[in-house]
Amino acid sequence: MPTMNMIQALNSALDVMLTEDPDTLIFGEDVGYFGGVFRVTEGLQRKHGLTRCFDAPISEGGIVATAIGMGAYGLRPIVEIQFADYILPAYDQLVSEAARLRYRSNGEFFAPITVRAPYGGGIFGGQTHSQSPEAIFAHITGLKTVIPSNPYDAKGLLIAAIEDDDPVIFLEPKRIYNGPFDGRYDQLLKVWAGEPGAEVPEGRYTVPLGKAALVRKGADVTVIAYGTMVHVAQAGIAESGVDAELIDLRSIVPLDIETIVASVRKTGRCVILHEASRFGGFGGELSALIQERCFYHLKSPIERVAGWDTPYPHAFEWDYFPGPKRLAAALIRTLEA
Amino acid sequence: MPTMNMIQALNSALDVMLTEDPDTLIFGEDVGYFGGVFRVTEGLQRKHGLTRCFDAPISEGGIVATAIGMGAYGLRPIVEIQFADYILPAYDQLVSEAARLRYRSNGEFFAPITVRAPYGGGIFGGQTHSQSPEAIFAHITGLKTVIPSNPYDAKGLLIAAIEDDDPVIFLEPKRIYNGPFDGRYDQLLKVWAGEPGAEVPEGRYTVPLGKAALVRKGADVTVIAYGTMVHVAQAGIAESGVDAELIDLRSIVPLDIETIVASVRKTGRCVILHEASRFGGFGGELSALIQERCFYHLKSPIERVAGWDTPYPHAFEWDYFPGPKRLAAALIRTLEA
Amino acid sequence: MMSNTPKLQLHIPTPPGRPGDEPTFDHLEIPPAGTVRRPDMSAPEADLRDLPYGLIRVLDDAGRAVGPWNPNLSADRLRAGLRAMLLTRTFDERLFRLHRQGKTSFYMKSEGEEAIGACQSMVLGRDDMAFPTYRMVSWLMARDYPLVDLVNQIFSNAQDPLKGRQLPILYSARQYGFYSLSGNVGSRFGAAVGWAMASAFKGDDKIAIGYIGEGTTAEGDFHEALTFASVYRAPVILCVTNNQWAISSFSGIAGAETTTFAAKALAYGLPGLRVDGNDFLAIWAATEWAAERARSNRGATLIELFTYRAGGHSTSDDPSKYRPAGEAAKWPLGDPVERLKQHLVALGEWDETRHQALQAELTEAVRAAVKEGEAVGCLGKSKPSVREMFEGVFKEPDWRLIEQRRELGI
Amino acid sequence: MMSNTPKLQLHIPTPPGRPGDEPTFDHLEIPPAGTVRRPDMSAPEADLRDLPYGLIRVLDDAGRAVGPWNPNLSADRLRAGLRAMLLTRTFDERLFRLHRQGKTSFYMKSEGEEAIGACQSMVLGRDDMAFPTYRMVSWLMARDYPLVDLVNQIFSNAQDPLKGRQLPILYSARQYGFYSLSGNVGSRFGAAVGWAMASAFKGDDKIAIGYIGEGTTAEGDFHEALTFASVYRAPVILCVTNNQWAISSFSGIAGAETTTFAAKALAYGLPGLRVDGNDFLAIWAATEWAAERARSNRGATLIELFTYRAGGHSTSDDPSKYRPAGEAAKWPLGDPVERLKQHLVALGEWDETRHQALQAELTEAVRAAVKEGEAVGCLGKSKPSVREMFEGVFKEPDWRLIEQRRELGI
Ligand SMILES: Cc1ncc(C[n+]2csc(CCOP(=O)(O)OP(=O)(O)O)c2C)c(N)n1
Ligand SMILES: Cc1ncc(C[n+]2csc(CCOP(=O)(O)OP(=O)(O)O)c2C)c(N)n1
Ligand SMILES: [Mg+2]
Ligand SMILES: [Mg+2]
Repeated sequence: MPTMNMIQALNSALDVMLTEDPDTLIFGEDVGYFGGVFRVTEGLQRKHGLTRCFDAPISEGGIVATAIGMGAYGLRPIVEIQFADYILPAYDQLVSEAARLRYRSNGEFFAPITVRAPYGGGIFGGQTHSQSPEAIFAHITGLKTVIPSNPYDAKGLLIAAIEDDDPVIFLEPKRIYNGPFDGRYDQLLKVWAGEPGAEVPEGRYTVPLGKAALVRKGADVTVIAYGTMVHVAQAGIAESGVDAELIDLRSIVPLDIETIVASVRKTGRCVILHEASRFGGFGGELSALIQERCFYHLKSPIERVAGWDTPYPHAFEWDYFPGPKRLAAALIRTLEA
Repeated sequence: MPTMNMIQALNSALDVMLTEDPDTLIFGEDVGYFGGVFRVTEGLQRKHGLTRCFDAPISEGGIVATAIGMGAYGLRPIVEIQFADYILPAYDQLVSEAARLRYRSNGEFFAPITVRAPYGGGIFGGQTHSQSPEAIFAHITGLKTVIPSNPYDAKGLLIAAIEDDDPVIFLEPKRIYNGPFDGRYDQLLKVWAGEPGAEVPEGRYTVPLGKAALVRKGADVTVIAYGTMVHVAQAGIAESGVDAELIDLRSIVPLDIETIVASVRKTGRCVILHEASRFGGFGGELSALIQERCFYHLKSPIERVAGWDTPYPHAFEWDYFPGPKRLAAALIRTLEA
Repeated sequence: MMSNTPKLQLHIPTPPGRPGDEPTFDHLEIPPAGTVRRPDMSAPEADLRDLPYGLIRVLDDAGRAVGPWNPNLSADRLRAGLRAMLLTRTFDERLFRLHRQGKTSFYMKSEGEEAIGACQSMVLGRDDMAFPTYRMVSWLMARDYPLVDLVNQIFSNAQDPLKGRQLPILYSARQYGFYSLSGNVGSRFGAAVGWAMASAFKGDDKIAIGYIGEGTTAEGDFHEALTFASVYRAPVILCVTNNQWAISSFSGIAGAETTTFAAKALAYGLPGLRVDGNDFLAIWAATEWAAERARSNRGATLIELFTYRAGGHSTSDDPSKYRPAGEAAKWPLGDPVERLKQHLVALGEWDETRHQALQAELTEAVRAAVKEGEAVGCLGKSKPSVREMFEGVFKEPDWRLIEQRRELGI
Repeated sequence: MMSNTPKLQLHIPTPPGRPGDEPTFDHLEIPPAGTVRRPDMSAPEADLRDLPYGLIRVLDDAGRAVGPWNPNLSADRLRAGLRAMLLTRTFDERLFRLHRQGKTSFYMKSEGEEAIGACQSMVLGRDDMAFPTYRMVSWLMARDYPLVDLVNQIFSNAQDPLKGRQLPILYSARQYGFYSLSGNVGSRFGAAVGWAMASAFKGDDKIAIGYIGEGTTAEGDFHEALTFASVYRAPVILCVTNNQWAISSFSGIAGAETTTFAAKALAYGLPGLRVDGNDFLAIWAATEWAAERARSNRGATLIELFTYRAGGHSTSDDPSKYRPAGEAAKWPLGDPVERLKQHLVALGEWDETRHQALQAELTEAVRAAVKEGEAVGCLGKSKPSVREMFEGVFKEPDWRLIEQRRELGI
């Protein structure tokens, strides 16, 4: 099986879908001839033709609105928003139109669109190239939200997202496009080759939306993470020496509540890890759900390790970024509590 | 002291501020000559002049962008978004500009704006005149969010919001504009006269942002609510017969964590009540915070009673709306757990 | 670095009259019918830049069809249009009254604007798609959409085709080329362009027609839709229904003090037609011209339909609070139903007797449909199964919806 | 209901050349300098509708100032402009290289567009406010903003005036009439209008100038800002910097295949001026015209500044991947620095020796500033106190920020 980094895996997913389904098409800022600022769509216009993968005006609202209309027609559009930070001008389209079209029209129309966006921090992108806005999608009834953590999942989840008949927000942790990153920013960069999840089949396969991955089995505490934080979690667990179970959610809507509950009932402890700022973040929902369903199994408070409640600060990236040290400390606190 | 309903109290707050501070002004769709579709700005244009209270184009993004520029200049603009559901086209302006301006410019510029919007359900407004989007603001670093539950608070909080040097989202529970509503939709409509909170001073006073109100003292369980749900909570508590303590948050950012924690440590139990759909709603954050800070005091799981995870459904308003029955059942469950 | 003489001052547009004032339209320039030239639809945009400042009119004051835009329609078509318009008005009046009787939560009328949907519904094909505003039930009327389905939707009753999920009048009717409405104004304008682009992408021959109110042209959605339509040469007709009011705000608040809405086409290098929106024939001709342009891969056209909102904004509104009484009666472009009727009469193809008979027939049709809907039940008396609240959020409900449905005991 | 001959097809704009092709600008019509008329700034918009389709140019190929738009500037002003532009270029080149050396995370140059900020900064007053794009450091250069403060911001070091909170080059400099930049393109265009409206509201005499890239005109923000500017007659100048590229997308993706960016003014009943953006004198004259209009309560003007992005988009970009090599050199409107220099030389007010001396002086000034910044520290070597991360979220930190600061042990 070939080795791919996450960019190649995503590119392969798009290539497969353009090849297999003539109703798919891709558009977004700079995705056409150039292949996208992160090169995820590289070569697709050349291979599949101008109308299958093309540049869009700088208008995220317009991009999503157009995709919705195409979806209602019967196509399966895949759009790229250049950075997740720039998805906000399209928020009304996503919430008021894409998410609600099926419900309000009793299924006469629906929006089988996939909205891809590079996401998260760790690249010194400053305030507006680093944010993690998943919470503002998770709350919206009618939207699905997917966040892969490795090339294999990225490809399989993206194909599943494209084939899904509901609108899917597909957030790509850009810090791990080229290699896993465990938050130890002072160490050598890793590449994907040789890492788990880097062997990626050429053809079509799916990773179903709503199925978490059990990355590491453990007895004493459950760590829940997604995206880049799955790698940080591994480092943090190692650093703490705690026998932790690690769950990679892969999609936050649909959420694999069964896997989460089974694990926490077993371990009796839980730490949630995400990059987004803490207050009102998705960790709050996870904590609430777990507390509701595992209350009598909990031996210590569920902790959240997350970005601080500040905008994403350029110079203080590593002070802000929830790294393995902060996770390790939380794990130990949780165990000792 | 005069008796006012919530509309009159809000109108009075605006009138006071237009009178006392020449740098305040109001604009929004239909707020000028007509006085707003809910009549909150009635008479203000006539009294204070055309440039102090005027109609705006139907462009929520433009309204907020304009207000931000005015705020940066040194004014204190107050804008109305006709329904909270229609605030979404302005979401990027609120998040990327209003909330971040002070931080990114190191205080050279800031946005002392107040964004008012009628909010919440219970009026058969269907999908797009009923939503409660507070969670998507609570998560945004740099935004404050206020939700009053009675005329006295509404006026005092609105004046505080206008005088605040940070951007404030001011959500007005439209179902209780004219009278308190406790969720018993089959009973006679109440008016504000004679109800607690309906005596409102004529002049200027403030209710500080970030101070919750203890609406009812109780020993056995803490109920946390805001807006219309404060009234539903009272009915639900009465219906349950449980000796519950009721906290009205008044603002969700800043959040009065002290009052919450003190109460839950005392009662050992907690039910959170909000209209917004549950998943990813603000109740999740509250539940997580309380669990983190009161874990060893909790005698049973914190419950959330909230809107279902569906869009707001017209015909099923009362099936969707979290009413006193659902709260009462949760209170009893919590106590028996 | 000069300084000001005089000081700066903020300009706030105000309408020519308010309650208590005499209504006037003297500020408007209304050219006579038949005076705007009709260039070939294949003309380059640069040769069309005068059109947004004119006003395409076919019916003159005597009800004659004049000038180059006369579409020369058969009497049958004219009568079909009249019927759809009159049915719309009859239905609106009846349902508006039912709201007053508490039988539903909300209603909006199209009064004065019935020509738009009725006419364009007839010009466009069955496979084309309209992305309407809430004032376009006439589109469905022209296609014989079952009245009882409208009534059931308005009552949110057990037979509501939208299963009680949507506010009254926010219909969806795919088979009738009528895209799902929503309360948000403007947010479907871009979907019209996307739909049209999809047709072009597939090499199909369907076109789309999108609508937006003049007040709503201020939304970013308007600009984004026109930008995409222009860049990708989408086969779409984009219409601004300029009824001069947006709830209580006159069109000056949307920019009408400075230019026409049709002139917004110039920003995108698109043809902009300004059309008498109360003139069935003018709308027909302009729509046909734009449709032919779209079908021949020449791209989008913006059409301003200049009309007047004769009624209130909705059942929540009282226009006497913000505009002069009797403004509707003074509107120089008259009433679209009356004007088409007058034309048919002038042609000798219609008379008062036939008109009365038609009116009686339509009144009865509406009455029967309402009766049928009432038999199912009005709002609050009948509704679809509460299970429907949990359906359609996604294609398949996830565990949250299943659990919550159980929690509700259903 | 006609059907298609031929079938519909989706049009995707493509630029005239791609890597490997000969660069060409043959598709553009560039009129000679001095040929566009100069109406009085008080003329009604209806009399100005030809302007968006022309191109205001003052400097001809020989460096002479010709035609009605010649602002007749003193040699001192011209030299001051040249200095600001040259300083911008010198600074850009140096800092761009420092990024390559890993001393900062990001940089963007203004290469080829230096005339815009430099010139308009000189035309506008100290109390006016610019709402710039990220390609306008020349605005600050023309006002002698301390170079070392720029360097410290770019290094996010302990002396960074923005306390390490913002991406390099996203400056804020209120005292210099320079509004806070952000990574989001376009989202400050409306704030420029609001700021101008505030000035008018107060009866002050300050005006605002807002900027947006041609690519970014597609955002709803653009339309919303222009709508508000038009409706409330805001004293603002709104500029589209048309450098023909938006990262890898040519301007056809933003609508340039169908019309000019200046023509977008017509949608709002505003004057639209299309100006040679590499011609210091033309920019000056157009800006002065628009500023006078704004200051005399005549409202907003849209100015398209037609230029060419001579460099890459940013340090993250490699333009050889998507456009023909050597395109910049073929750009018919040349280089703004060279053209102003040529003009001064033609006037006898400048020569190669003085130019070399100026260049040496500016190189030294930049070197010194960089040295000073480096002494404080480059990115990662020096930063403000981590407490700064928690400041400025609100005017006063709330308990969350205080607790979190403590959690971090500071
Ligand atoms: C996004 C959004 N903002 C505001 C509203 C509230 N609203 C409903 S109708 C309306 C007026 C629309 O006026 P116009 O576009 O002229 O359409 P008309 O009603 O005249 O047909 C407004 C402001 C809304 N429904 N959606
Ligand atoms: C809202 C938003 N969308 C997308 C981006 C990504 N982006 C940064 S610069 C740029 C191109 C802007 O092009 P243009 O407006 O022509 O300005 P120029 O760079 O040419 O000066 C894009 C798409 C962004 N920063 N903000
Ligand atoms: Mg209107
Ligand atoms: Mg550009």
